[in-house]
Amino acid sequence: MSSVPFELLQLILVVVLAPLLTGIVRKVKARLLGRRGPALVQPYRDLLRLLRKEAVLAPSASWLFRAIPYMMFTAIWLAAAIVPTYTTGLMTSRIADLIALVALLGSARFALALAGMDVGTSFGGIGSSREMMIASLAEPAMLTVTFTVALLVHSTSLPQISEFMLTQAVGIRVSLLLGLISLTMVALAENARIPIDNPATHLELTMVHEAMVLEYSGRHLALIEAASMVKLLLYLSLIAAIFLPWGMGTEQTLGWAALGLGLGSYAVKLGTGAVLLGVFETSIAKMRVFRVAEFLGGAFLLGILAAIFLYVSQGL
Amino acid sequence: MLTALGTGLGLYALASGVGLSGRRRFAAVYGLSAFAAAVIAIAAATALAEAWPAESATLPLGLPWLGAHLRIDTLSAFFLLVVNFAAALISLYGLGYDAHDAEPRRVLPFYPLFLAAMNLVLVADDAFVFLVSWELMSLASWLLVLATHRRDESRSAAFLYLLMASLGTGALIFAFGILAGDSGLYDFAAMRAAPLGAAKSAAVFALALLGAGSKAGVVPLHVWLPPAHSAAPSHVSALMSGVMTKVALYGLTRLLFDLVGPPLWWWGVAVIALGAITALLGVLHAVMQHDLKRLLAYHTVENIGIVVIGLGLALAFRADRLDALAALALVAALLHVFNHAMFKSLLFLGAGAVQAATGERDMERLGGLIRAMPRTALAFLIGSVAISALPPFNGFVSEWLTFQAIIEGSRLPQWLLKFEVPVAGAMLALAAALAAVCFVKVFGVVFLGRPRSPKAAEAQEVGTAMVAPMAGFAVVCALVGILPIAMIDLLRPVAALLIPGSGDALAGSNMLWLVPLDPGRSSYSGLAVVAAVTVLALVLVAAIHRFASARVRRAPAWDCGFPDARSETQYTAGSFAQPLRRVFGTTVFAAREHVDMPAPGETRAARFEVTLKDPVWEGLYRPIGQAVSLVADRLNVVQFLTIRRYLTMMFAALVLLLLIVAVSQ
Amino acid sequence: MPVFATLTYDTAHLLDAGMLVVSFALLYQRRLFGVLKTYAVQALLLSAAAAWQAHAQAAPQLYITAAVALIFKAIIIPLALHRIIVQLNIHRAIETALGIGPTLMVGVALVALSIWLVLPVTAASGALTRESLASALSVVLLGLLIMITRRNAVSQVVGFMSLENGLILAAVGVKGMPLVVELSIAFEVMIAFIIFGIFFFHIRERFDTLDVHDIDRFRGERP
Amino acid sequence: MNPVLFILGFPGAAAVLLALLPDYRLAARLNVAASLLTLLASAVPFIHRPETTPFLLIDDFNIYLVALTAFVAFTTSLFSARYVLHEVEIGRLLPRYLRFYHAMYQAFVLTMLAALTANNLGVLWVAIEGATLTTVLMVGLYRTHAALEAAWKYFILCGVGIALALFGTILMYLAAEPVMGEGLRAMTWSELLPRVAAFNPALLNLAFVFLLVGYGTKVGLAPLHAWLPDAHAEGPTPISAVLSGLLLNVALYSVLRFKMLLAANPQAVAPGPLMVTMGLTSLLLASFMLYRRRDIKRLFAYSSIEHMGIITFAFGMGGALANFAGLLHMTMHSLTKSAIFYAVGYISQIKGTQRIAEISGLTASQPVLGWALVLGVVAIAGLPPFGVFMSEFLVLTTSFARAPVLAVLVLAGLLIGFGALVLRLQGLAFGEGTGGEKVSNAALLPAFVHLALVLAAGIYLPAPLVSWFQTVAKLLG
Repeated sequence: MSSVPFELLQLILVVVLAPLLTGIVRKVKARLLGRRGPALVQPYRDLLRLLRKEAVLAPSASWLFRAIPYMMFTAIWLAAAIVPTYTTGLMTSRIADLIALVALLGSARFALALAGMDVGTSFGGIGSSREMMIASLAEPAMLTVTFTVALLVHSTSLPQISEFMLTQAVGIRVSLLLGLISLTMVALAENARIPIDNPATHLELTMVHEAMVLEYSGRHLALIEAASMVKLLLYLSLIAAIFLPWGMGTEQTLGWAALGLGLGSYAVKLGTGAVLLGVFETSIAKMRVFRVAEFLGGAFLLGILAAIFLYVSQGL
Repeated sequence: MLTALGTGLGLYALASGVGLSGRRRFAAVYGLSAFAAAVIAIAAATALAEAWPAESATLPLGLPWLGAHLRIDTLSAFFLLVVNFAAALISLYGLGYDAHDAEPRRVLPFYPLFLAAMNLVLVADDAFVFLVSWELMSLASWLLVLATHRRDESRSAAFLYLLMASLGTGALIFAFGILAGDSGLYDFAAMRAAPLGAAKSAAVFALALLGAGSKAGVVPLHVWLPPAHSAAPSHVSALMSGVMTKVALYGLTRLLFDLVGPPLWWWGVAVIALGAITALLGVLHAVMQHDLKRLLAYHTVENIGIVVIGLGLALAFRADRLDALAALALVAALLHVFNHAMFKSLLFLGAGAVQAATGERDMERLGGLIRAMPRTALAFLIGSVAISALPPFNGFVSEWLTFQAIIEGSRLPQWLLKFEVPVAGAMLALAAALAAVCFVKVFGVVFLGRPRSPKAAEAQEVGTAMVAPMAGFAVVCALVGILPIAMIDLLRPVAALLIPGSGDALAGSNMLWLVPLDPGRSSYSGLAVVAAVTVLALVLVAAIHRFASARVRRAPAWDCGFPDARSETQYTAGSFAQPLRRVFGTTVFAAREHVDMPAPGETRAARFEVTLKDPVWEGLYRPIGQAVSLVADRLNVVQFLTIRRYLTMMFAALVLLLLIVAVSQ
Repeated sequence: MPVFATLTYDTAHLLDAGMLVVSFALLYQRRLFGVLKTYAVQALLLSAAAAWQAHAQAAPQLYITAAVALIFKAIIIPLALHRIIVQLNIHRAIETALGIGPTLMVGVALVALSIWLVLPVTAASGALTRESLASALSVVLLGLLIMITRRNAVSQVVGFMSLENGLILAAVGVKGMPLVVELSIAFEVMIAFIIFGIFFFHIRERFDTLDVHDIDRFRGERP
Repeated sequence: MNPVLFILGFPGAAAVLLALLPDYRLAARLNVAASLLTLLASAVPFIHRPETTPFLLIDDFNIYLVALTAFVAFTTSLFSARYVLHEVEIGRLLPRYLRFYHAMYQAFVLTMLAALTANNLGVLWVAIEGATLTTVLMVGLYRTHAALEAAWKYFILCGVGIALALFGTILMYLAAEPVMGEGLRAMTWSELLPRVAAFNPALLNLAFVFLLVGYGTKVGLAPLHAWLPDAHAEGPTPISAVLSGLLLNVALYSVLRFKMLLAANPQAVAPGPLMVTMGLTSLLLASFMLYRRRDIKRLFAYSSIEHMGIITFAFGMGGALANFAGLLHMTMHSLTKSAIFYAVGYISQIKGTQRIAEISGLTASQPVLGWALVLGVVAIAGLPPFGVFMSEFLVLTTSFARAPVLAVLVLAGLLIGFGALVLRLQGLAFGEGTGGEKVSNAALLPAFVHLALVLAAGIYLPAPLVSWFQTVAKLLG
């Protein structure tokens, strides 16, 4: 059976689900704070509204400023499509392994940081500078997690990792737990969530991601917002694919039956993740920017520890 | 192949002669150089692609009883390709850059000489020819650095450079001394044939690391590199950073993989550690740096570190007879050699274009050049993405392969290596991420934003002669990133030569897929990424413009409601680096920020100053310098004695020698 | 003729030993004129030794050496130096860099060293025996010692000439050494140069009178 | 007739003639002509090797040294002609001094050639002594306070050295006499060499110590070197050139002749360690001393000490390759250092000073002169493709294989000295120029010819030279 429809499904799925995921997180947070909160579909409405507006450009904005939203959105979109969601059997997932995935996200971030510098304002610079500082620590932390997994699976290919976790009796391992914690910390940082950054704030001196995209408006802003949403989805999918791959289909089971199970379990995982994220964000305060280095340094060390624990548990 | 080489060398000699002739015939010098480089590069590429057998020749020059041995095998051919391909484009750039050069007549005679010397190093097949060319390369580049001799810092950079280069040559002389033994068997064939004991081969290893490492800029021997590379005229900087460091790595590879015999596992430990430290320290330096060319030079240190990690892995795998993995690591390292030559040359040429257009190297006085110099900016952007190891460009491919080799490090039996390799991998990841930070800074501050000085505001795009070579490099960066198989094919014979029995390296790879070991495990497709992103982005643009909105309005920047027309309010390179300076700088470089705020009522400007100290300089070089100075001061007393005291010295010498004779009888 | 052979040997040995003793006397002298006189005595002894060797080896050219030693070294040079001292009004007391006592002890050590060095030389070395070689070597070394322990230029020159006496002594003692005359004359030329130099450069007290510190500052070499 | 007689005869006759000739301009030309004749005569032994006589000897060792000496003497006379005329113009030298100067120049060349061609140990000694006397007078030629002091220091120290060398010569005869019998044969080098194995080794050792210290003083080995820097710095620059280019070589040649004798006697103490020690001491001392030099000629004088140290070290290490390297290095140093002094001579004339701090940017203000200096220093610093690199390469590789510690010390000394030279060179030749007249290319021709030879030797050595070197290297043990 041709895999093309499934590939396309994957591609569309990640884009379509992403705003909903953000909506759920916002809803949970509002409820926990005692507000009613916006409707779950509010993110879709926001995006559509922005898309229809005209784009306002500063006189000093260059062509890069206009090109970057498209490039980064598509890069993140592709990256999200690479992560196995409901099945491990897609060709898309082989385009890039875990390392290349991190790098692809890196390219997107590189572009966005340049956009922050493009207009030549002080806030754009603050945002880019801090974003890159955070990324420079988060990226290696994520790669150490990758190493840990790769040491266990002997592969960095995501479908293989998922299948390995599904089929082998891996058991609960200290190193995997450490890896999970580390990856979660990275995910929080990369998605500009509390305690690293607050996606809802516009308090000038503490914002990071929002400062960087301050000059964007209209369709460009819509793309950037959408990209952030897809990225959140990507990270949740990634955690699910590596640590909780249950319910996923494989290349052999690629078909409508497995699709149901795969999609169902995927939805459950995403929903749970969104709720947990909402709960976590309401129960913790944002930290100072320079504490972030320590936070991510911790993630980095946890990643290395995970690798070393793996040797210990495997008896070298 | 030898014919092509001979032709090329002859043309270089001719070009050097033309350069020496006094009048400024720059077109002839650079034209001939470019042509010679192209001839050799094409021949080398053909030799690799068609797997020509090694060719050798002996000329009646050099040491009289030995002759000058030359030999081109696949390793030489690969490096010939790297050196001459880059040199050809850089020479073309020289045609345009010459007009911007302050004292071109100090460049013209030595430029072809430098190229010729690098070529000779690569084909030398005996220790004497190798070292003569090696040191000639230093000599020529020293003179090229001194082309900007009127600046004090150029002279001190040149001095330090030549001194360190000679230290390295000294170490290599010793290494060859051990390899050749007492009898003077200086040709490489004899060295390969003569087995060494463990102690001797370890000594050769250490000396080779010291000798080639000092030329390549491996920490702690890197201190000369940034000042020297940045002091030279920009196209020469490109040659030194992009090309000459590769020749140094050739020396290291030739010695460690070919001449010294089978490696010991702990060599890998040492080399990987040095590589990781080099990569990290280099990039940290670069982040703190605001002089554009010096920053690029520090990135050379970083990238050398990355290559050295790969070579170290290859050594470790080979010592443990994991030949397929060794071949993977070696291919990764050599591919990075090629890639770095491409993007670093591109970046230095870009920096040269910026300097030619604005007269500035200080990033704090640049900005907004993307509007005045769009073509240079695009090329520089591609270089920046490539060096940051981001897809879809070439830098990513080689670093990805290095990571793949690192992940296989768990197969090494030694505990030390098992632990070291992931840590080195983590450091490499950190270095790569920091490089991205650094190049956001570079591109953002130099090309984006608004001009920070009048010169930057008045800049104009440089001529086609300068843009075209940059475009050429950019295209190669993209091509190798998208279709790495083209280079992998050329590298397979090299891996087969140096690691016999490794089989076909990266056998599963093809046009679409890059597969390090076997197809199921890990894969990457640059072509697919580029195709997908391009198609999706085009669809997206079309859809949004068609169905949503395509309107654009120009309005003043928002800037949270505080827009300020003055360009000083922009973020600068210094402020961009501040978070990382806080995180890393205070511990590694003892970074201190001094704010000198005038008291209320005072009218003077406030001053902000950052001081950094290089730990290697402070901990190693300064003490050595002080010791030499102290000894020189103490010994200098001998110049100012009376005749009677001199006679006493003579008398003492005589009595001492007589005593020695008396005792020995 | 064993008796005669012994006589030849003993006389030569006696003269050699005499020269060595005079060297010590030179080390011991504190007055400039005393040094000159002692030197003249050494030159006389040298002349006698040369003449005796000329007789013993039946080498008539050595008579020339003896005559040169007698006329030039024992008479002309001491007189010339005497004149220089008077004319340039040189201080007559000797300044030593090392006390007389320690100097003598070093001298003894040098003689011991000479003997130690010469010990392995077998007696088969013809005319000059172990002892003679040892005394010539000692005279040379003591001459050098005089040069470095005296601050006065004149006494340093005397040390140098005493050193040369040791050389000539060795040269004439060797059986049938050719060119001795030529060599010794060549050497005298150098000695003459030095004495001329002292006079020419007006070196009153020491070689160092040309004040080294001043000159170095003048040259720009002093830091 | 023996061609050596011409080699010695031309300078001898010229010395007498020049002493009688009052016109200094003509004298300068005659000086060049006589040197040229000597050079031509020195080529004859290459075609027809003369018979060995009791006093005269041409063998593989000195055949090229004679030619080298005559060559450097000739090129220096060319340089000297221009140099001294300028000195007279600015009133630094009086014309009547020049008469004396030219006569002494030829006399000096005579002594050098005599020392090289001497087959008799006594004649060798007399020649070296004569060289001392002639050069002392020329070092003090300027009659300045500093020049006189330098001359005096030179005279006293070398005088003592010469005396010790004579004692060594006597001891050598003493050692030879029981085997060779009385008379000239026992002092004739070519007769001694085949039979030296039977000599008393204890005497040979003793003799060698005196000869090493004696002639070593003239070589400028530390700690016997004190005369050398000042003598180079205070005399006229042509004299500095011949001191470094000829005298040091000839003195070293004398030491080596005796080393050959020792090498041929199996029981004698190996002279190697003594020479290695002195060579190393010279190298290390000189390399540190280079840093504190403020006078350009004294700087290069210390560099000569450094190189004599390297050469002595090489011969001390011994072995075919190291000896070959030593011989090559002698030749290269002679050519290079004299070329450097030619350049330095013009520099100090143009700038009116020898102080390094007052000279800068020569390549900018006097390009040809500046680049000549750069090339010279690059060559002497041991950078390829100049010949010095080849010899240093051989010394370092062979000694590292045998005595790593010593080799490391040598490398350390070389690098330290290298640093000082490059540092000073950059100050002298680069940076902003300070004006001054230009020097014609013809004036620098001798320097460029020397450097071209050094360059050529670094790339290609002619076969006869190599075979001579190899013969001698074998004899040196």
